[in-house]
Amino acid sequence: MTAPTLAVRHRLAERGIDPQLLLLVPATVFVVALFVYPFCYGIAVSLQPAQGGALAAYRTFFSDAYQRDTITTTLAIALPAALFNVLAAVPIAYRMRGRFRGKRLLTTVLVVPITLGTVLTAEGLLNFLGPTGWFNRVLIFLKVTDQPVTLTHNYWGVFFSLIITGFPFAFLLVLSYLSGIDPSLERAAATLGAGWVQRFFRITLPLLAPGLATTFCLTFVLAFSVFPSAILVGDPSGSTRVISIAAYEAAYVRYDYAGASAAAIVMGAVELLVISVVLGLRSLLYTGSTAGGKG
Amino acid sequence: SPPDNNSPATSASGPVPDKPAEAVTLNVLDVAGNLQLTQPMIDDFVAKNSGVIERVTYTKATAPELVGKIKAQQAANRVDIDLVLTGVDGLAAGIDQQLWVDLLPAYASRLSGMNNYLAGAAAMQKLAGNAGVTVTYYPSGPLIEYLPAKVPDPPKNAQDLLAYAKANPGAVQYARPSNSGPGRTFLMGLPYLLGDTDPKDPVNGWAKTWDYLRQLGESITLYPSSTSETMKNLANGSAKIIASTTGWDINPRVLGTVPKEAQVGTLDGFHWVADAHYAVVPKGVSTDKQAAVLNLLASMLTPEQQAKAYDKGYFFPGPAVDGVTIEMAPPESQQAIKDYGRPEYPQLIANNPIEVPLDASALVKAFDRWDREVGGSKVKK
Amino acid sequence: MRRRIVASPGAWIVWGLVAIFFVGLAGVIGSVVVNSFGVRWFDTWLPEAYTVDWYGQAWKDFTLLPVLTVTLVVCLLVAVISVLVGVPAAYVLARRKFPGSRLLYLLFLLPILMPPITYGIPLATVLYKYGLAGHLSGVVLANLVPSVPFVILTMTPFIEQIDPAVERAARMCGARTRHVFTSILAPLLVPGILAASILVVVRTVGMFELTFLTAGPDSQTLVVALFYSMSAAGIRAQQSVDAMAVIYCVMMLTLLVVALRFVNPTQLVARVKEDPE
Amino acid sequence: MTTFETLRLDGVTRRFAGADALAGLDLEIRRGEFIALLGPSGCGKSTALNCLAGLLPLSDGSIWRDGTRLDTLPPERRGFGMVFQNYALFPHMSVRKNVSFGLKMRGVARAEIRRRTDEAIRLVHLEEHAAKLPGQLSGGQQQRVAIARAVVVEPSLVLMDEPLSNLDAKLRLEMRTEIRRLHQNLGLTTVYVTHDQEEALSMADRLVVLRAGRVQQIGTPEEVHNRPANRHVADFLGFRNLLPGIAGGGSVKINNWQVSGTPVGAVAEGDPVVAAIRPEDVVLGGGSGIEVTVEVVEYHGREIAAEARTVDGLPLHLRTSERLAPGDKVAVAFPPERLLVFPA
Amino acid sequence: MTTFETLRLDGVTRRFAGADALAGLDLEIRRGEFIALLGPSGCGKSTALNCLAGLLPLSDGSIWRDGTRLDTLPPERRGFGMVFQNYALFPHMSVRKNVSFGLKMRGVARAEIRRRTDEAIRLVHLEEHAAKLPGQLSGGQQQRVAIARAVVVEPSLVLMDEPLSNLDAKLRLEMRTEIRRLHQNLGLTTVYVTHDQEEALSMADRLVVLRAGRVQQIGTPEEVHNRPANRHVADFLGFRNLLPGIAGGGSVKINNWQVSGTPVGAVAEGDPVVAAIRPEDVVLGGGSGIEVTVEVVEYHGREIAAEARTVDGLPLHLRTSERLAPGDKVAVAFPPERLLVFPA
Ligand SMILES: Nc1ncnc2c1ncn2[C@@H]1O[C@H](COP(=O)(O)OP(=O)(O)OP(=O)(O)O)[C@@H](O)[C@H]1O
Ligand SMILES: Nc1ncnc2c1ncn2[C@@H]1O[C@H](COP(=O)(O)OP(=O)(O)OP(=O)(O)O)[C@@H](O)[C@H]1O
Ligand SMILES: [Mg+2]
Ligand SMILES: [Mg+2]
Repeated sequence: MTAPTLAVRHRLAERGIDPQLLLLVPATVFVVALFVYPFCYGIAVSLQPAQGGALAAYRTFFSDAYQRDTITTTLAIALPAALFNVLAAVPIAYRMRGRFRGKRLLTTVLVVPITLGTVLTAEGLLNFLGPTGWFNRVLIFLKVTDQPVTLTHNYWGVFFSLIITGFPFAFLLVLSYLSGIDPSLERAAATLGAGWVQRFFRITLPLLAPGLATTFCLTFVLAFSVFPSAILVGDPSGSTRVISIAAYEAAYVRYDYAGASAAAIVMGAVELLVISVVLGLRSLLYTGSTAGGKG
Repeated sequence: SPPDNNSPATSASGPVPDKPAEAVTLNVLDVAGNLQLTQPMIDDFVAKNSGVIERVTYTKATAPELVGKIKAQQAANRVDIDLVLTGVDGLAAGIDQQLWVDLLPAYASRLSGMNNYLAGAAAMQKLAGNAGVTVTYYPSGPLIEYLPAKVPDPPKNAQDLLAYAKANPGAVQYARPSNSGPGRTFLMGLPYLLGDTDPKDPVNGWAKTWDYLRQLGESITLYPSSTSETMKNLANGSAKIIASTTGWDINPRVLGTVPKEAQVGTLDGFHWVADAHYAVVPKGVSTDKQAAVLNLLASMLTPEQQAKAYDKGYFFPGPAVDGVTIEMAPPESQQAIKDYGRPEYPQLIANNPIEVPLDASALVKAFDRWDREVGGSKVKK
Repeated sequence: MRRRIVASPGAWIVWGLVAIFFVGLAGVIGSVVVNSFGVRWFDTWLPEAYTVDWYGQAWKDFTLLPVLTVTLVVCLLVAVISVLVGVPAAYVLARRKFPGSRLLYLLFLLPILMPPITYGIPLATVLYKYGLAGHLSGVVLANLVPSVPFVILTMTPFIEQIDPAVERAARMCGARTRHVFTSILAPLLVPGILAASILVVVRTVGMFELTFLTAGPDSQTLVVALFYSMSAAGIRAQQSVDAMAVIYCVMMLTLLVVALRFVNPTQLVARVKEDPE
Repeated sequence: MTTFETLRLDGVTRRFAGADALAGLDLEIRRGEFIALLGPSGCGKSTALNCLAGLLPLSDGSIWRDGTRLDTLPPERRGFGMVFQNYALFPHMSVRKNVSFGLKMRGVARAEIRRRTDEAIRLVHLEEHAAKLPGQLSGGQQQRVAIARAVVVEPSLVLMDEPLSNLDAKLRLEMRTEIRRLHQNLGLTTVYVTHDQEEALSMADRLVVLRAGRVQQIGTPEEVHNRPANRHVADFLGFRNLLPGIAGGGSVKINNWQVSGTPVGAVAEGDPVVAAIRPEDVVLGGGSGIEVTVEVVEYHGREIAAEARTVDGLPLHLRTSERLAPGDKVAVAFPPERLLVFPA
Repeated sequence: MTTFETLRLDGVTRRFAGADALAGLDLEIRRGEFIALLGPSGCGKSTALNCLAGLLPLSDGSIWRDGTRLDTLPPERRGFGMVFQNYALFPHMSVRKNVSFGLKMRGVARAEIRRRTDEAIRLVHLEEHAAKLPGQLSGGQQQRVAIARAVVVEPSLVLMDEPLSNLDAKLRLEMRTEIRRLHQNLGLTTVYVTHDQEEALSMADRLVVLRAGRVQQIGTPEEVHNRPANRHVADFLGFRNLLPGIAGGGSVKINNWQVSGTPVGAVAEGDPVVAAIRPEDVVLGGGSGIEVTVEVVEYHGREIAAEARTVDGLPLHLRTSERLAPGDKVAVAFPPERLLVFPA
């Protein structure tokens, strides 16, 4: 190795470039080959509608209130659902971070719903919460109500299905992230007079926050692309007409691929916007080792 | 290079031989639930003609995704779906995207069964243009279905139905038309019932229909997103009158999703809006395989094979060709129809006009308008 | 007195929520399971009579055995490959800042965000061109597109949590990058890898569009069959669909329980630092 | 702040997987006392502190503050401060935030927090590093943050687990003085774990010597230093020369030479005993001495530490300011009041 | 194993956020040498070790092994061993696995791994704890695992960052001997960071004294101990009495008394100087002495450390075996060869 190349290496290493970056290669190659190229093609399609100029598909999408409103509809479903999932997962995971008998069983049971699949969830919700399902039967039996409560084929049906599939997902991630935090930090806080509320909010939560941000992003993405349940347990032409339905109809009912790609790309862009905000906030947080000293 | 929209590869051009050079494996894709009726026909053919078709694989999917998949294959010049069984929607989408081989009129001579179509089936075949071959057919609906115990005095006409709905909010149900056969049959049947100016033009000719649907919608609490749901609701009592078709009347009662005692009714002055399933061949399938498909289709259009289409009332009656009676059907079929069929159907079919459904683009417009104005405008209740 | 018996109000709320969740879950699963065994179930608390016929029928109708096998193979392959490809990338992105790292991160985010509608068909075309689609390999590759980024995104916080000093120590012991991964990072990341792979498996099994677009007649997975049974035209007994959904769920559950048996998610990175109680 | 008069540990026991890490510790701590826990590595010192702080549940025994039972109280309600052996700094907080954390928890007024935090940071000489995160500090700097964090809240009882182990000699001396000064000025009670005898001897009012989870001796520094309760304590406290012998009336027979010493504990004639003496107490020269050969010499600044061997092969550690070289032969003597005789 | 003749550090510099943690370290390490890095907390000792190990990229300078440049080589290719200041044990591996890890990485045969691992564990007295995970060990036990892990591979260069800081005196002495013995028997080269002067003086062949990232002095223990290169080194090395004064021909004027001392460095008459002497070098009694009043007395086992004050208010640290009490007045004298005079 000659001196100049050494010097170059040196300087590159200073800026964070060294052979370790090769570890990125497989994933990058992968994504570029199998995603970027087809995706660019998808964008190109969205810019080549059957009639109109390059942006016609987007213009159509945004000028039609029925299409445009799908964005807010989707956000109105996805944001609360993702938030709820993450916020509910945190206290439960926090309660379960120590050791106790039956923890494994409880964890498993809490995680079970991710195995249900959309179809079972939808079927189950329709059966269980439907007008003559057990839920309404119990309510009527207990005389809480005399008319069945409508919880399916509307906003709530979709919301519940997102919780059933999203909560375990969030819980699993949060529990795992929590377990990576050194418990001696909380102990240290306790000796400094911090009760559990303060320990939670000042020690655990800040250390967990980067993980929570990621969890939120992932549950949000899952919720945002809600499609089967929006149709099966929702009200697909009204209150749960989410953007993926708009894209689906464009592509598969009207065979308007430009419109479909445009809707889908708008969908991705909205997600990206939300996620960029969250990840941007995340980068302001402390990320790094959660160990508190030596040993 | 990116897949090209408009010139799917046709590596397999040239004349189609009478028989494949050697026995082929056929990949069949069903997007219409048609195999329920035709799989026995195909299996029978393969069993008897192993020199033509060695093996058949079956794949089932929903119609919309079909187009994407075939486009992808054609763009890459590797089509591995040899025969598609589809309803009107998939067929039209494929025609629109130029996915299908024109089997007609080139090979009409090899499909002699086509000369023998029932009148309704022949009309449906016209809708298919040169690409599809009608394999099964039924006049469909619109019918209304109810439990006699709960609806002792069913509505007799469209206005009755509306009045009934107003009197019993939530009692009338039909599924979202774009997700449901009976739903769309009801939608397409209404212009005939109400006497709209152009029953084939949902945009300009359906003024009465849209008005009616809006009014009806005021007393409808729910548009389920599948027919099964409406059936379930009928069974459990949360809906009292639902839209139905002949097949959806008989088969669910056979399966037990709907009580056997459920009854169907018709509304005065209704026209049948027929439905059919088609066989199509994607462009890019080799001539050998095309030959095998043609052989297979010829066999499927014979009356003895068509009799299998009676099934358990799934697509009642089912056969597309004339002269196929229930007595020719397999015994289980005969038993099911005997137990659950309705003696009045032959009469109703014979005595009411049979219309072809809307073409694909008109249907899409109708769906869109329904979604916007009927389904979507519904305030949350 | 080891543990305070009287739980705080906070604990009551949390366990109350858990209980409500469980009741709802039991209702949802229970009603599907009961229905799948029911002969007829109309407006009553329980079905009129019971049968297992729906399972037999679902099994036959959808030729479930090969479908199950394919599903299993596909999702295991996808999980393993996406972990193998994704974790090293996540490692670099978590540990290192270099020019363009943010851009790369964004690039890895996109496949999760973009619905398959935008790239599914061209992707299938590419895979068909190279003769990969129509077989298992195509299905696996297509499913890797959202899975690899998914693993990257999930694993990044896990990797950030690990003290880099431990890695340095391994290097001082002469461990090459490969060994650092296999001997140090992998065991420490087990909970994360496990969580990520479970989620990847679930997503893969549930990924309808990409699978359908790239599957051949012999490589379709359960969800394709299931989605079809749910959404396709035609008449099907509700119970049969439910039976199918139960079969699906049982299969996933088996996978999950097996995964949790081998690696307990509660036995985690800091297990040794936990309270010994 | 909960003050107290006495803190009583009553048979405090802690088991890990069946093995006693701490067995039956009885101790009464009076207000204002400075107690040092001393003992070999792994003897249970940190365990004792953790039990006291409430971070480890007791396997047995109880802890009482004046009349009230303490061991069922969670750590945050005990009002103690602690310097952890592994620091346990909050990695996401700057030095300043780490230090002020306890004050915030106690709801101290903002200006007061500022003042006291600044003072504590100044105390440990980290003014320049106040804005850094723990991960950006050197080991010794981290340790000092841990000290500052514990003392800034002026707790009624402060527990320190080897708080100076990573500091250099000069700083250590300084910190020692500061800790004593805080202890006195604020009237704190301190329990201090150290492995450094000099630290223990110079700082504590009372020493508790542990070994394998059991108390060996409790006493003032002078008592413990001059009169270790048994051979283990002696060994631990720098009696490097432990010579096995047989007790004879007032003297000990080691191999074939006779030396006189001070018996500690019950030593009867003819018993096997161990005669113990510190290297620095061995006197060089003097005619009556035992002749030894110097083998290894270590330079310790002003002094020399040497390893020598008697003619009959017994090794002997010496410490002297005389210049010795390996191979030198010197005569040594044992002052009887410095040679302690323990039962073997 | 890559052996070498010399290891040369050439202006090795490491900056953190613009601040030099280590500035221009030049050092040549010969094979078999035992080098101690000494310096106050935060002076850059760990940084130097990390640079040498390849764990921190250099901001400047280079490292050479014989003729080949080393600093671009990743740590695992350098073949060094290291004891980390914060141990950095593998939390998921038992003690035994931690120790044997390096051997496994080097592809040593299984039987040999077993033998050497057992031996290393025995060396650090952890036989009973071999199956435990690091989280189940006491602080000192963890530190010993770190030592065993580093030495078991017998690396050509072993870097130790305060390896004995958490051990008790007895064990520390023992480990010191073991480390020296290993160093000699295996012909290792050792760079040893410590904050303990005695340790540095007794173990090292050469000392490197750092302050704020810069080398202050490099020399043998005796040189450094007796002739600190400047007042900072002196201060750090136990010259607790640093008395400001004015140089006069051969003597120093401190306040209004005159003492004679040994000048170090360029001291011209009339210059402001600092006269430095260790507490233990201050001689008590003697008529000619300066009278001081004892203020604080600390008991240190055999000796007493006292703080006294001259009549003109100058504080003075003493160390003596005489019994003093606060308030005592004694006369002290400074042996001129022990009183070093540095430019201020
Ligand atoms: N990542 C970092 N960012 C900023 N400053 C740092 C970082 N790491 C170390 N420093 C600073 O560099 C200086 C030298 O640190 P180093 O760890 O080398 O000290 P040290 O001599 O080992 O001290 P100690 O004896 O306390 O361990 C310290 O002042 C420290 O605060
Ligand atoms: N979680 C645990 N599981 C099993 N044994 C443990 C655990 N924690 C501590 N021990 C054991 O208990 C004993 C006492 O540990 P402790 O930490 O109290 O020692 P220590 O006196 O503080 O030692 P040091 O001076 O080395 O810090 C040790 O032998 C240790 O191995
Ligand atoms: Mg300890
Ligand atoms: Mg250091």
